[in-house]
Amino acid sequence: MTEPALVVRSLCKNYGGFAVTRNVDLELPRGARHALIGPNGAGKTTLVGLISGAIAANSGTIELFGRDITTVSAAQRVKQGLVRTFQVNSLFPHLSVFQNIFLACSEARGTSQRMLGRTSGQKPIIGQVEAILDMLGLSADAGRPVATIAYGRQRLVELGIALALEPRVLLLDEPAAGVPSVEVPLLIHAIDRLGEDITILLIEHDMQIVQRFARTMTVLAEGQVIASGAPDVVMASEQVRSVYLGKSGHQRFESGKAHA
Amino acid sequence: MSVDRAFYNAAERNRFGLLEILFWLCPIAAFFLFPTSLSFATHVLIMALFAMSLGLILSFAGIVTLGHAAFFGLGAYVTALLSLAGYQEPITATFLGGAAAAVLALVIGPLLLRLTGLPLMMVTLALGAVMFEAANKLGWLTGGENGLGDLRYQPVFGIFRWSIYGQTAYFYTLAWLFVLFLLTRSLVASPFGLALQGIRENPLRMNLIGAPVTGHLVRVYTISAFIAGIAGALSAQATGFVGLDVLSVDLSINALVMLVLGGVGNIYGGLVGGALYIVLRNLASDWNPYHWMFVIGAFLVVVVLLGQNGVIGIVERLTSLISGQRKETSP
Amino acid sequence: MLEVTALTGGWGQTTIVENLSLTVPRSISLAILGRNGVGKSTLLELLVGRALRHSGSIVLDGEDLSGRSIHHRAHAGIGYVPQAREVFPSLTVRENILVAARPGFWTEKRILELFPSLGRRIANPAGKLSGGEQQMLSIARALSSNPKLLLMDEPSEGLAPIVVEQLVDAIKSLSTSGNLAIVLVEQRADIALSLSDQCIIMDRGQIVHNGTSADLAADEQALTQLMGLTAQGHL
Amino acid sequence: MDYLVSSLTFIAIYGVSYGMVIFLISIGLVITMGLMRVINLAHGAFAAIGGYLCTALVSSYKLNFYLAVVVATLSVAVLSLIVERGIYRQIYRKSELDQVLLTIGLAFITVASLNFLFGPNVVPSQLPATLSGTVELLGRDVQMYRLFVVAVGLAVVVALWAIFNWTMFGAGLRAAVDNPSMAQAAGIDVSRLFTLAFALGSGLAALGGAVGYGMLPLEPLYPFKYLIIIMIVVALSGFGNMRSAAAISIAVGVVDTAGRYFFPTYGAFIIYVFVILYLLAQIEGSPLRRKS
Amino acid sequence: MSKRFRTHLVAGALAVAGALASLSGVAAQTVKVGVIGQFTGPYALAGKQLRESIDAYVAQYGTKSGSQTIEFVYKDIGGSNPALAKSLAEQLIVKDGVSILTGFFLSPEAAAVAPVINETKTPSVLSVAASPPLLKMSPWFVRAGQNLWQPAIIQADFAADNGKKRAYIAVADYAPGHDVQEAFTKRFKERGGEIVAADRIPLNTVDFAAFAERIANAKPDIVATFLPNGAPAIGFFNALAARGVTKTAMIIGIAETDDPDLPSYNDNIIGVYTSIFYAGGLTNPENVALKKVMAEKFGANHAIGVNNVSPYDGIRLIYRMVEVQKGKFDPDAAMTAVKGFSWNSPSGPKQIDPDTREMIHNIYVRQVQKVDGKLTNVLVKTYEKVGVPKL
Repeated sequence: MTEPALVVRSLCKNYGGFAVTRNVDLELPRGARHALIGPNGAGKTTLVGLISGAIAANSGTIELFGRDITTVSAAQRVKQGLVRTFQVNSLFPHLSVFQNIFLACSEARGTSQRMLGRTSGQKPIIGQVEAILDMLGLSADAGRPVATIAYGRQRLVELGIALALEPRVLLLDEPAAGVPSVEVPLLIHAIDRLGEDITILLIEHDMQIVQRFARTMTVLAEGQVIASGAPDVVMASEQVRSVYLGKSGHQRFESGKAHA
Repeated sequence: MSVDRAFYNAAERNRFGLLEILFWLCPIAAFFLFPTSLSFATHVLIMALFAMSLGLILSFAGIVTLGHAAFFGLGAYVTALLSLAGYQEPITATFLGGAAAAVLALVIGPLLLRLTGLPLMMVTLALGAVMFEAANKLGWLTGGENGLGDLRYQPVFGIFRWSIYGQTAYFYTLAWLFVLFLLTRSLVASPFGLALQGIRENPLRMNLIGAPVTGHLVRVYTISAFIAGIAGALSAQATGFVGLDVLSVDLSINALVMLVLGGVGNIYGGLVGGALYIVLRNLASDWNPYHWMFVIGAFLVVVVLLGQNGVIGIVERLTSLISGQRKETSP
Repeated sequence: MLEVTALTGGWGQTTIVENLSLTVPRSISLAILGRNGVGKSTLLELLVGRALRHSGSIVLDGEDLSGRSIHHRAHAGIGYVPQAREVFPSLTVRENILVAARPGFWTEKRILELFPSLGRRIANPAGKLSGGEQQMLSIARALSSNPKLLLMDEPSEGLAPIVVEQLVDAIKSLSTSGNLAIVLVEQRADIALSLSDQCIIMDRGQIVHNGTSADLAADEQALTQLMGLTAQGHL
Repeated sequence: MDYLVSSLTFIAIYGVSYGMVIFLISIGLVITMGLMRVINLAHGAFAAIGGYLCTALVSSYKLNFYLAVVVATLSVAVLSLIVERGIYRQIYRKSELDQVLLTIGLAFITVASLNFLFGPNVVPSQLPATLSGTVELLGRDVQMYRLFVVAVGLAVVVALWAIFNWTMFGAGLRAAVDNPSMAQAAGIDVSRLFTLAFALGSGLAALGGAVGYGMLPLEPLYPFKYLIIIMIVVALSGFGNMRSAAAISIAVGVVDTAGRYFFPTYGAFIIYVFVILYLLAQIEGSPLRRKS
Repeated sequence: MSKRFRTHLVAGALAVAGALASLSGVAAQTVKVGVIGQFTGPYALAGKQLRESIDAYVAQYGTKSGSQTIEFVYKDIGGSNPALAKSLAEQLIVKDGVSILTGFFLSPEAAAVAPVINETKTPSVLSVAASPPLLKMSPWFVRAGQNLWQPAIIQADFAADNGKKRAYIAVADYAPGHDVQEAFTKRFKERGGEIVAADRIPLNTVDFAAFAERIANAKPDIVATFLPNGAPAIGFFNALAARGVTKTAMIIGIAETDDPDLPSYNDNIIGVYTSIFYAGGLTNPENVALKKVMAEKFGANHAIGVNNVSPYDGIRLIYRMVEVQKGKFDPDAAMTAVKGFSWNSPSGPKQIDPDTREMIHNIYVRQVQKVDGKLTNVLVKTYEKVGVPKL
């Protein structure tokens, strides 16, 4: 019971000699609230892809609750409780909010194989969907096609689908990206209310959200970890500032040569 | 929260609505109104069933195929060959025709359904053409160009004999149509039906939430092939004849046109479109058939340009205009 | 010359830039700073017309471009150097330049004087150029349309230092030539501030600071805070 | 041995010339589908209209055949400008199914109109008599027409190559294929370019319809009769790839000719089997896959 | 059969059906004739010719035959669709109350209809369908056109009469092609000839060069062929001419160069023979009269084809069937009236074989020649009173 939720060791990914992920180590204890930040092109999305299994790593290992999942398929990782959300909405636009989340619950429980029996008769799943809708404050919109609700609320549906898959480790990839500022608090509240049993890795640009949410954080630049620890400490680091502000851009110049 | 079952699955309804009951009264009424046109009416029912089978995969799972006649034709030939081999019990013969088509779908589906879009259309078109040429070539089995004629079947339940007045064929076909309609109706209303709609909307995402996308598609493709095979088998029984036309590319394309004429996205689309197409075409043949081609062509253009969802779309729009209630936008 | 009023927009349904107003006078170079993800690139894309405007207006030289098509805006005088360079890989260097060309000060000859290294590879497909050369070509292509307003998105991104120096020189000579206004998006504040007269800082799709570049360059504390990097934040 | 040599030269000459006709009626669609990603099942209709027009010009107005080919090609190109602005423009962003249905509808309308105007028969050939003469090539008599078709095909290949590589129109088109939104941002009017490209594609179809008469006789059902073979070329050559379109056309011509020559009774299957295997072979590791 | 059937007419609606069906029979003064034709689709030309023939016959002889008036009811198949033909036949008999059927361009259509007319005793005149076994499928069929064996055998006879020894058979790969191949092979071997090869050409063939090459390689002195009219035949003959086969061998087809199709050919077709039951140049009074009425109704340029002539003869047979009726239509009397019936038709003397219900008629060998600058089918040889042989 003591092993951490997610452990990443010496993870590397090259595209034709160009390293996008270099020896990344990451360890999330159970119930962690960890933020991953870094400038554009730092390799954050690649890292999420590697962890979720959408991209195959060149070397290194990934462990989920002590089990090595490095070679396990993306779909199998989902079944083992490693679930991600997407930066850009990838929903079922003509289906209702309820149906979007129902689909995910139904797949997670194997109900989607049922050809007989109506959708409305699946009481346990409907209960589960309603609980998620309630928690995310989406109940009022449940019957509306996803394409017709506000973008910020669509992001909540995205989160709802992830929750429906009963995650133990949740990767949130920029949940607030593209959301108008008035709708951001909705999302923050929803994330705040996620159960402590869920381990969360958050990729986010918005420092407000990061600071509100994260208990620990990691900064990624040029594919490698340059700082990790408590937010105050990390943000005070000179190296982090320089990466973000480009004050003394020398280091980037050096690494830039490699692939110019 | 709303109690409308469409909330859970757009394809699900509480019970038979007034409109639906009226719809199913039509074929019964047709029997009394046009007692001398029953063989034609049977043909209408068969085409409606075939279009419905295509609608199941196209409207609900987003599979666009140009080779659905392969299943219709296989069902027809299997049933015909059974009859010629001396097996003439009608109900099981029909069922076996459908089963043969289902087996074919089960075999080719896993490979085929990894394709989408134009490549899928081309492969299904080519497969349909191969089936057609093979049937032409295997004259010793299929009769080739001359077809298989004078097929005979025992009376249904040992009571109702087949005759040219077509009462038996009509009710027999109607019964199959209704049963398969109920099956389709309940299928699309099930969680599986909803999963199919998810695949139609976003197959990539379905895969990422752990759904066996190809598996789901193969399953519904097989069921659709079964229904198409039944339609073919019924055509063999009702007309007592099977010719190469049951495998023709025209038939596949006509089924698509029927479906669009009726409306994509609703299980009634194929039924309405199939019936309408055959009836209109029959009327037009008394008029000027090349004009008919012009009319159906113009109709297709207008349907696409106006974005109306076929006849059903127009009716829906009209009813919502009249009742002035919620505007329903079906996908 | 450029007047942006209450501009809101993003990609499809998303809202990245919110209610943003901005004026760029003639012959001025303006730098846009901010952490990544705050909507700098999207702002440029909205001006170019590739992102979706939800509301607000864009006026260039008195002509309202808000509802105009992308190529019409290009004809109206907007030149664009996108972040990913987006040269046409199957076209040669010369074709890349000529395909956008319109009569004016910047002829092929003048452009090649500005970027001599492009002249040496004039007949090569653009897809075969190095990153730095592609960046120059992207600028060259924008110049060949003789724009009134040049939008540049992180021209220094991912380039070797020597190339960045060349580029900085080229941009300096552009901005001092007085013929056109430049809007420059740059993550690296040092480069941005040294190249620009004016500077704005964005956060969450809105402008949080607007001033001269010289003032901001002198005040590191303010810069850090405005860029939202401190634990205190600005809210 | 003689048999083998004569068989191979036969297949080379006739397969290639047949392939060239296929190339002529398909290349326009390869171009427009590559640019606009629109499934245009009415492409054969433009070829038929071109052929009918050319034939009518020669028989009714006593125009010189070669001149009639040019006039028909240009007329169809102009006609297609109107059709593109009026109809096709509306479906670029619609689903594949919508595109299929609308263009099938247009083909239906064309078939009905051709039958109404010209009757159900095959229209008489108006190919000039000089083309039915023969010349000796590779030790056999070859009909001039075959060489004419190959010459036209090669001329089209060269002309397309020149247009695409030497003109600003071509550079603009390539830019629009590479990156349509950046092309617009560089000031290229992509939608106007598409209209012109569509006219080019339809004009080429018309040219194929007029010149290809010797192998593909004109009749009202022409738009559907040769649609499958056109679609085969398009589907196999990939979107917008002219070089592979030429190669695939010739491969189809050669495979079909060789198949019918060596296995005459099974000739009908060969091309379909070829298509099925080719497309299915692409399933693994190709963008055609539904699963990622 | 009918009695047993009637016992199964169950409830009210069925009674209505029966009543309607018999009503038209009682009316008696008119006899309705159902016409099942290819009025659209790939064979629309044949449908057009069918209709022309009926119009021409009615123009010449009116709508009355004996004491009865004849009324035609048209139905379209629009392509190869035997099942639809059957359904249309049922409709015509049950709903429209027709007493006689005609039309039937493609043989499978007729085959599909056979069980229907057997059950309802409906005399049916095959206006074009030429498949040999058809008449065995129903005693109610009678042939107005040819049995495909007839022209095929004359192909063989004509070739043998001209001293040809090495035959290459190239037929379309469908049932009629197979029939021709079978009959020609048998007869030509009987006459001492040799079949050097036989190709069945797939119907979807576009470029026929491969077949022309195979034929040229085999160096036959006669090529017997049968292909569908229109694009396939044109493509095939052009390919033969291009390969020079037309110069080295006799080419003999059946219906490919029919007069209405002739304008679709170019000069490549010159020299090709066909063997069939009609020639436009016949000068018998019936043909002259037919040409006149056709020219009046459909213009001076109208070319009469074989698919005009046999439906025209079919209408003659129908008038004969009706002529003998007194009151209620009697199908047996109708069939008896045509068995052994003989008359002079535009295509020469005709007689229905009383046993087989096949046509005994002249088969003409025609050659395409240029006459006054126009391609013309010139009559070369007449084989008189050809019956259907037993193969």
